[in-house]
Amino acid sequence: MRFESPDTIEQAVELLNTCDGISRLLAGGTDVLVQLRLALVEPDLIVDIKNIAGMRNITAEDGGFRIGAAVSGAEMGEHEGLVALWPGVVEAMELVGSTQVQGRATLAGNLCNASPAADSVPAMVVANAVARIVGPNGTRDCPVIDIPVGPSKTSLAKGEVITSIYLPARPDNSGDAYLRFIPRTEMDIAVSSAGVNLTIDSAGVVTQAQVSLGAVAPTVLVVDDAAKAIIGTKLDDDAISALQAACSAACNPIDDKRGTVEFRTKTAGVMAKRAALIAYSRAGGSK
Amino acid sequence: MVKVNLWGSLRSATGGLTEVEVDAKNTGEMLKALAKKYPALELIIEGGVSVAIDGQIYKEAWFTPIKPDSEVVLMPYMKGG
Amino acid sequence: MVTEYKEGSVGAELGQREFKVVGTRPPRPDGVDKVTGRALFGADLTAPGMLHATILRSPHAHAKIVSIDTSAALAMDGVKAVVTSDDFVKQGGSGNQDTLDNCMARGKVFYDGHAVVAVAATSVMVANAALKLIKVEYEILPHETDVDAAMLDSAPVLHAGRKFRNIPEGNNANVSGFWEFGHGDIDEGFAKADIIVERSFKTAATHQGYIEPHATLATMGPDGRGEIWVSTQGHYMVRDLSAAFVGMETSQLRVTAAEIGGGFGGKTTVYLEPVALALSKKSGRPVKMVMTREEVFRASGPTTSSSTDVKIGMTKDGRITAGQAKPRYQGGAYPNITAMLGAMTAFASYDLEAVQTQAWNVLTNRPKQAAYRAPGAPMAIYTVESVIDELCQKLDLDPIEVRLMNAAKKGTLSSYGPTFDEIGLVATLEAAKAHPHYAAPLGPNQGRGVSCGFWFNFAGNTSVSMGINEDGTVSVIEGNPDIGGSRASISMMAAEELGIPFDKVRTIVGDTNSIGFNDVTDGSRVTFSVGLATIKAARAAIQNMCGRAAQVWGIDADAVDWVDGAAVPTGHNAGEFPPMTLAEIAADSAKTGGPIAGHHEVNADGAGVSFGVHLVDVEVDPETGFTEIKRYTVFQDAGKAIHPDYVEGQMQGGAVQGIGWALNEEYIYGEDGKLQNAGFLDYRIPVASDLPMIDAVILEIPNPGHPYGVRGVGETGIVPPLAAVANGVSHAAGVRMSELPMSPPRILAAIDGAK
Amino acid sequence: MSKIHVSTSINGDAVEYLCDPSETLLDVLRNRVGLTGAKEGCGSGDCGACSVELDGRLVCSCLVLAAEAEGKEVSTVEGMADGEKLHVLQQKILDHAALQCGVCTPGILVAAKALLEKNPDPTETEVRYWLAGNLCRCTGYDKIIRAVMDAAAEMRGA
Repeated sequence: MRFESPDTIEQAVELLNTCDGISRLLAGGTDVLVQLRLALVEPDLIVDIKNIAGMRNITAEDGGFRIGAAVSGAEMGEHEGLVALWPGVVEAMELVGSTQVQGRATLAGNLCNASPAADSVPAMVVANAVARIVGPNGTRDCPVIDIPVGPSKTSLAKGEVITSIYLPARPDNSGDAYLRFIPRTEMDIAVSSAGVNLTIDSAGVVTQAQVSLGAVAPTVLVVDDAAKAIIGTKLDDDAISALQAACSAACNPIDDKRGTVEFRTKTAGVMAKRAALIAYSRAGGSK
Repeated sequence: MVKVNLWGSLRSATGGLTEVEVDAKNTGEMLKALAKKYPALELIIEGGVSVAIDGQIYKEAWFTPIKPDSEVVLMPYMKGG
Repeated sequence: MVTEYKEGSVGAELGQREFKVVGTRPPRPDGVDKVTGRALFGADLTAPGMLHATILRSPHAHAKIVSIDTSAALAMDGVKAVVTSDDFVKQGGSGNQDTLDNCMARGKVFYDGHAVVAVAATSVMVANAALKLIKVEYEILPHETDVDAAMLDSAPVLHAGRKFRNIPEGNNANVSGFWEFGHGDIDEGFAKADIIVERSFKTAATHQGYIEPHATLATMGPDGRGEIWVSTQGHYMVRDLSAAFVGMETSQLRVTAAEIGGGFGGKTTVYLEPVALALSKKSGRPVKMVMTREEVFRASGPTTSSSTDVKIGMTKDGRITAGQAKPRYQGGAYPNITAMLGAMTAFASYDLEAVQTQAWNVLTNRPKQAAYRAPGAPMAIYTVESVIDELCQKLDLDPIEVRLMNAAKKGTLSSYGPTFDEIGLVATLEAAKAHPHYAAPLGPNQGRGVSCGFWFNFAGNTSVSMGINEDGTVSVIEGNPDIGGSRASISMMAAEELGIPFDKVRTIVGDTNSIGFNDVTDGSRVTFSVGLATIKAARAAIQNMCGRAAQVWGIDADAVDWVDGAAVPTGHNAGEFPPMTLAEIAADSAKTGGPIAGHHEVNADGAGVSFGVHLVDVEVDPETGFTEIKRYTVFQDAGKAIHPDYVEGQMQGGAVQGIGWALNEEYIYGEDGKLQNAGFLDYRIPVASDLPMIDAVILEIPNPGHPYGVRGVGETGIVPPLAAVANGVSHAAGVRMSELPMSPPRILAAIDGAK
Repeated sequence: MSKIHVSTSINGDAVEYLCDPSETLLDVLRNRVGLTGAKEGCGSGDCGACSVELDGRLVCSCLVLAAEAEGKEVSTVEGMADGEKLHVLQQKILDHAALQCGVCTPGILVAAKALLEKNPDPTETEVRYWLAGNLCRCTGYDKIIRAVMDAAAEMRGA
């Protein structure tokens, strides 16, 4: 195994693109090192991107924030502007692993690991987050939702590297939230999860909303029916029930050691309901 | 003679009895006498047993005296964690 | 002369004796090493020229080993030795042979993770690469991991042709043990009942979950002499088994216990040690072996999983008329006695006219179970305490009052045979009843659970030696690895008996060549047995010191007493001499006859049983089945608490392990017989944020069998939480839970099922 | 397989080592540098026994490649005491008997130190969540939480 720590993104892309064997990108390393340890993967090349300029920065851009691919969850949580703008995305990222893991784990890494249960992804999806990708053919932007295509599989081509995630500006009176169900209070992988992003008008009526679910399908689900159920409402009980039902109806989970189909289906709706109420409150709505 | 209480599943070795009598003044004599009287108990005793005398459990203590009116219970060998 | 305390009359002594050191809370002697990172645990040890060894493990749950070809691995650069079961000596007793076969599979693999070949090489990386070159041909056999299924006639047989003793007709060949206990006429008892509840329960296998994986370092030279350094609960056990397995005499193997990073029963046997020794023998170099966490879960002892039918009859006013339990435990591929202990303990808390328990141990394709803190008792008592709770609920009776009404006390014929002496259950229940926790109001979706618990506590073979140093300090050697602060409690008892300050005593755990034999640190035996031997060793030293003083004073040894750390004349008639302190006597020891020491060796008895009562408030989220522990209080009879901090620590730690067992911990096997959650990510032990403070209330009901009244305290704490939490959850969720763990999917399914 | 040369700082001392690309910082601390205070309980970031600070950030050293430590500052439990004087947290762990076997203790200490540097006045809940990645199987956490709260109070007062 070769370890490289290039100074430029071009060098990183070149290394990955010319590697004949298995290569892995190293940002926070909290997934890659576990895979190495369990011999789930035996890469020929590891490329550490943390020494590349800009990878560890959070920068304001067009009213939103661009988050470098090597920014840790802890650094996101310490960034007041980011926390104020996208609290749901930050809280989702901060749910990944322990305090120790937070010191290393990254948004881009959580995305590229392509776990159906990744905590940050449902939150990024409802935030319309966009990944910036540099590859052998130049730079492109891609909505976060299009990156994972199945468990442990992404749409990234050989040699492509996510360099940052962009969280856009948002209208006033908006709020987002992410909730997951785990059997303990910490240290577990989500059994089901939900992200909600919404905007309300001065009367407290939801004018736009997005709802996503994690861990209930091979990739994150965007549940338009759930969003429709609350748009035009003040999140009254009927609207909430409709959202919950729409979420449960959209689920397509598996039975495994972490939960049953029935359990995931039911709790995904519960998480969405509770996340919607938090998002609504963050948007300034009162019930 | 001392009365010895056996645990229930030893009935098969004593012709259905869970209380038997042997002549013994201490635990060592008691175990030997039991094995002699009920040969099917010999392997079980060799495999390891505990003996409770008047409520006190002994693992291996041949010279612990037994009074004629003592409560004597043969127990399996036990182990903790 | 030395006052001779008679065992059996100690209760009286306890009442009179004012302790100076015992009952205080001094800092533990190994504390600074452990907070600075200096303490050396099993994996921290190295030796010059050391090799590293790793193990090839079975990928199958059950298979015949057709052939093993290690030639390519042996030919690899850096590989120094390879061993298989052929490299070990066949054992006489079946128990030892099972342990050996579990260390290295012989002919068949019985579970996913069973060791097949070990390789020693210049690095872990090289050893692991070599494992990939080993060709093992397997003939895959059908497997079974469930206890009830393994008892069916259709189940695959693990040990065909092997005969097990005392198995009644009608059981299949996987039943390796059957036991029955009880007294009274069970049918008559049930006939007297106003209400009878019958219920079946299941509990999952749980792992001891010590944070330190198994680790050992072994060396053996061409002279046939060996050394092992190891993280273990019993280095004498490691010595005896390892020497037997590689075919050497016990005296030629010296074993030193490293600091141990948790055991809870799981380190009371060998896994790596004989293998490392055999590899060292073959390679001529020291060999280190450290399990990965995955190996710990796949191949070291979890406890048993269980399936139990319980039937209890009660009168309207709460008197139990009869109790019956039929526990069936699987403990993996080899016989064990855990089901028996379950049957013995199930009804131990109660004074019953009619009680019957029958236990089956069943072989399955899972790792060989190892003892886990009060082995067998938590799951058995869980079933009984759940049914008693349900009876109280149905009869609208207070669960503590009912337990008090039926509680075992001095003179009760126990459910497992003997009659109880002084025991503390009633006092413990009264303390729980009177505690503010029991009267505190509950919120919505909350429930309160109560459970009693019992454990025997054991004693056993123990040796202690102490030297009185010329500067007036004392060096104590004991032979039981210190798993939770025992060097502190042993030093305290030595200081107490000698009448000197705690900090004048240093206790170490000696290697197997430094003192006589010691049983394993298990069965909550150490503070009791080693304490007993320490007190007696101190008395031997005191007798010697009184003799020295008598000689100096020119009076009879009989005329010298030992008071507050000094020899004094017994009275005016003996002569007028100022007290001669331990330090003064020690300083002149060379002139008065030579070194002063004391030692004591005993197969101790009289450990004294222990009872606990736990109270828990839980809140269940009716939409997710998530259980939060809101409040937890432990009441336990500790006998005399030598170091109350560490007694509380045992009670708190046991409670939290039991909470984990109740709520989330479980071995999960797939249809393929492979363990699916061999890591701390999905084997979910409680984390700090899962818990409230655990209040610990120590009751001191002296054990008549110990000079200071000590009872074992280590194990009882894990017994009540299973039922306490289950009863709390059942009340909070409004539905009776009968399967552990009560993971959120199970609770939610039960809530939805009850609608 | 060629080794990587790394220059780093460990507990304030300049340290150089050669490591294999696949070795973790934990492997190197324990096997090459001789600092065995950090323990391997799982190798997967689930137990926290290997906690160290890397450039002031709490991490699991089993989830850091040794090569990544180039030019960084590593702090381990061995660097907590000042000569003979124990860190307040170390003393409080002893005073509260907040350890039984002690194998998780180094990780707990490093993690708690990182907490109190960031938040000198944590609530019990904050301490519990911060330490959720440090498994302890012996104590039930009760005495550990009390020790950390007490240390925080003393450090605030000092």
